Formats: sequence, C-alpha cells, structure tokens
Amino acid sequence: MDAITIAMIVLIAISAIFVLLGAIGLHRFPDVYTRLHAATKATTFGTIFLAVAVIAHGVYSYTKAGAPDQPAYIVLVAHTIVALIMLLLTNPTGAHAIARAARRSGIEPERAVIDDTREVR
Amino acid sequence: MITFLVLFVSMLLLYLLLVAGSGGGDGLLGQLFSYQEIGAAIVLAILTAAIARAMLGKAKNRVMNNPGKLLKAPFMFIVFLFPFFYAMAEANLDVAYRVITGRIRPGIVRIRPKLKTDLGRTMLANSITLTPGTLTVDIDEKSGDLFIHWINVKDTKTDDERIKAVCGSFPAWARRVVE
Amino acid sequence: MTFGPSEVLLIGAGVLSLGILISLFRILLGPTSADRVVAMDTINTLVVGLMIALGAFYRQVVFIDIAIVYAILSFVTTIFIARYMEQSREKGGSD
Amino acid sequence: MDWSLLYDAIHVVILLGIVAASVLVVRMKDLVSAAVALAAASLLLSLEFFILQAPDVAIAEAAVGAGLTTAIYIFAIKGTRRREEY
Repeated sequence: MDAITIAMIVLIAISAIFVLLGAIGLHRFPDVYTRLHAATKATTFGTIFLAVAVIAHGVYSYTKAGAPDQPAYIVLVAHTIVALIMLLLTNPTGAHAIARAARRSGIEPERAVIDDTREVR
Repeated sequence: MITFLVLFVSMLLLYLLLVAGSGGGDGLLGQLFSYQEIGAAIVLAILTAAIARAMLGKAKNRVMNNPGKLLKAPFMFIVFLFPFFYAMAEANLDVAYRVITGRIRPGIVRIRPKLKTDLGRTMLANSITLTPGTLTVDIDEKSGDLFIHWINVKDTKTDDERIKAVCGSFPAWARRVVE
Repeated sequence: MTFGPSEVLLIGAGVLSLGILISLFRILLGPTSADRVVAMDTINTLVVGLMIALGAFYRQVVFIDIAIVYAILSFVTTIFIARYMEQSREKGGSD
Repeated sequence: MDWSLLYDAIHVVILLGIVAASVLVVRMKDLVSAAVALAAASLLLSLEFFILQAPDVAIAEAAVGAGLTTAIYIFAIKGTRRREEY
C-alpha cells in the first residue's frame, strides 16, 4: 500500500465517522432544533473531508499521469472545489431557513431551559 | 461603479475556475486556460455584472463604498479561515460527544452583536451556524439582534459574557473583515 | 484483487448510502413536517457527497458537474418548503 | 473479497430507498410531508440515473424532479386544506 492510499483511508474514515454520527443524531435528539445541530454540522464536516480526499487523489493522479491525461485531473480538482464552496454557502443558510420556519410555525423547543423568542411574539 | 468592479472580478474568477484545464500547452501553466476561454470569460463577466448591478447595489453593504477596506477584505477573509476551521472541528467533536452521550440542555437566547452592515450580519450568522453548539434561528431586522438556539446553555450574567460564550471572537472578526 | 484509492472511494460511498438509509427512517417517523424537511436536507448533503465520490471513482468530470447543479437546486427546494411553512402558521400535523 | 459486490450493494440500497420513499408518499396524510417524501424519492431517482452512468438524464431529473415539481406541488397545496381526510 502506497502513501496516497493510507492518506485517503484516514480522510475517508474521519468522513464516515461524522456522516454516521450525523445520521444517528437525527434519531437520538428530541426535537427539530437539536436535530438540525446534528444534521447540518456533522454531515457538512464529513462531506468536506470526503471532498478533501477526492482533491488529494486528483493532485496525486496529476503528478503520476502522462501529458495527454493531465488536464482531466485539473478539471476534476477545480470542479470539486466549486462543489465544496456551493455546499459551504448553501448548507448553513438552509439550516437557518428551516429553523426560522419551524419557530414561526409554532414548534416549541423541547426541554428548553430558556426561550427568549417567547416574549417577542 | 465599485459594485460593478466587485461583481466583475468575482464572476471572472468563478468562470475561470469552471473552465480550468482547457489550455492545450505543456506544463501546469500551459494546461490551465486557453485564450478563447479568457476572452469569453471577460465578455460574460461584463454582461453579468452589468445586469446584476442594479439588484445588488441596493443592500446596506457599506464595505462596497470604501476602496481601501475592499482591497483588504479578501486577505482578512483568508486569515479568518484558520480560527474558523479550528472552531468548526471543535464544534463537530462537541456534537459527536452529545450524540453519543445524549447529554443536552437546550434553549434559545438573544444576543446583540452590534454589527451594522447586512454582509457582516450574514457572515456572523453563517459562522455561528457552523460552530460550537449554536444555531441561528431568527433575526430582528431593525436592531440586528440574533436569536440563537444553544444546545448546552451556560449561565451568564452580562450581555458581553453571553456574546463571548456563544460565538467567541467571531463578531470582532466579522467587523475586521467587512466593516 | 487490488486495494487502491478507487476501492477506498467506493467504501466511502457505501458509508454515505448507509447514512441515506438511516435518514429515510426519520422521514418515516418524524412527528412534524419540519422534522421531515430536516431529514430531506441531510439526504441532499449526503447525495452531493456521494456524487463527488462516485464521480472520482468513475474518473469522469461530467459527474462532478451534476453535483454542483444538484447542490444549488436542492437548496432552492429547501428554501421553498421553508417559506411555505413560515407563512402557513399552523402546527405541523402528526401522521 | 470482490469489490464489485460493494458497488452492487450501494445500487440496491438506493433502489430500496426509492421504493420506501414512494410508499411513504402514498401513505402520508399530511400533504407537505407527502411533498417532502416525493422530493426525497425524486432525488434518489436522480442518484440512480447517476449510478447507471447517464449524466444528461441525471441533470434533467435533478432540475425537474428536485427543483420544479416540489415548487409546483407546494403552490397547489397552498390552494387546499393541509390535511387529507377520508
């Protein structure tokens, strides 16, 4: 086993652990808001590590490939970076939209010790 | 004019990132871009910026009107990425711990970060959503107060202590980058 | 039998599809419709990750473009459902 | 161990997900929840086209299935009562 395989095993193991924790957290937490914590943070972090593994693979393959194959790996790395940026921009915004919609449609946070939104409306 | 220039540069960079690898030369630099793609990028970026300027110029983003701050903002943003990723890793270990043990003490708190521009508020809200145990629920549009769902509420006395406990140094960073 | 980067990417894709299956149970169980939207948003993120991993596994660039398009379009869906729930002002029903 | 077995396993998991989500669409009484389940089914269908290596169909399915039909269904639900009764 060469170095790139070991590096990718480490990166993908971290990504797999966080993705599975996010999916299990959907079932362990009691209400919408705490589930959003598990869902957005853990899965976004896991997907970032997966994309980093793909980028590492692309850079390594670029140095190994012959001249006619090299542009394909540049395109692979650039497009993975664009997909990662889109994910990082849209994910927290979507989570914020869901949380606001849930609060305004009247879902109370369960087991809450403090709730400042109650005095506003 | 400055809005137009900002849009032009960002659209140009996005297009060039999407067509990287189109050149036919040798080596890394020769393979990156062909001349046709660079020409198409400039024409399309001018068109996009001219169309979108009327829409984006209305927001209360004062950083767009200050050229010195505008040149500094991208560099400050790159410096900001390092504490941000550290806080993000910390957040995920925290969430992992709470998923495994199920030990939570949730609540919704109100904080007043005193940011003036729309861009600064957006950046702060998105950073808070991705970092330790906090999630932005709502915003009071007049005063700029944020309502934050906190997974493990700590008892704090003053407002400053609470801001410190919720989002660390992010308001200072947001002020440094875009205000 | 070989064990290289392609096989590691395939294992990562397998774990992501397991996460999709676990999240589908939340769409089945979720007491309110907000819970179901959260589960759908999680599945969106996981599908984008799966598309990136399998696109690198196939070694074809077109497949990663689909991931970019998909990330933007799924965001539109989430925002649309959230806007509707915000306006409707009634408790999400249980099933 | 043969690695194509894992590839087939991913394929089967996605197909099971499509079937499960489609059954949920029919069984749900709350219309918004049914629309969410339909969006989940169509996004898994897009992933299925992706795995069958048909990128053009996958893009069309992502645009129409995940983006457009959910919006149209939500517009339709706005004109009705939220709960289904029978």
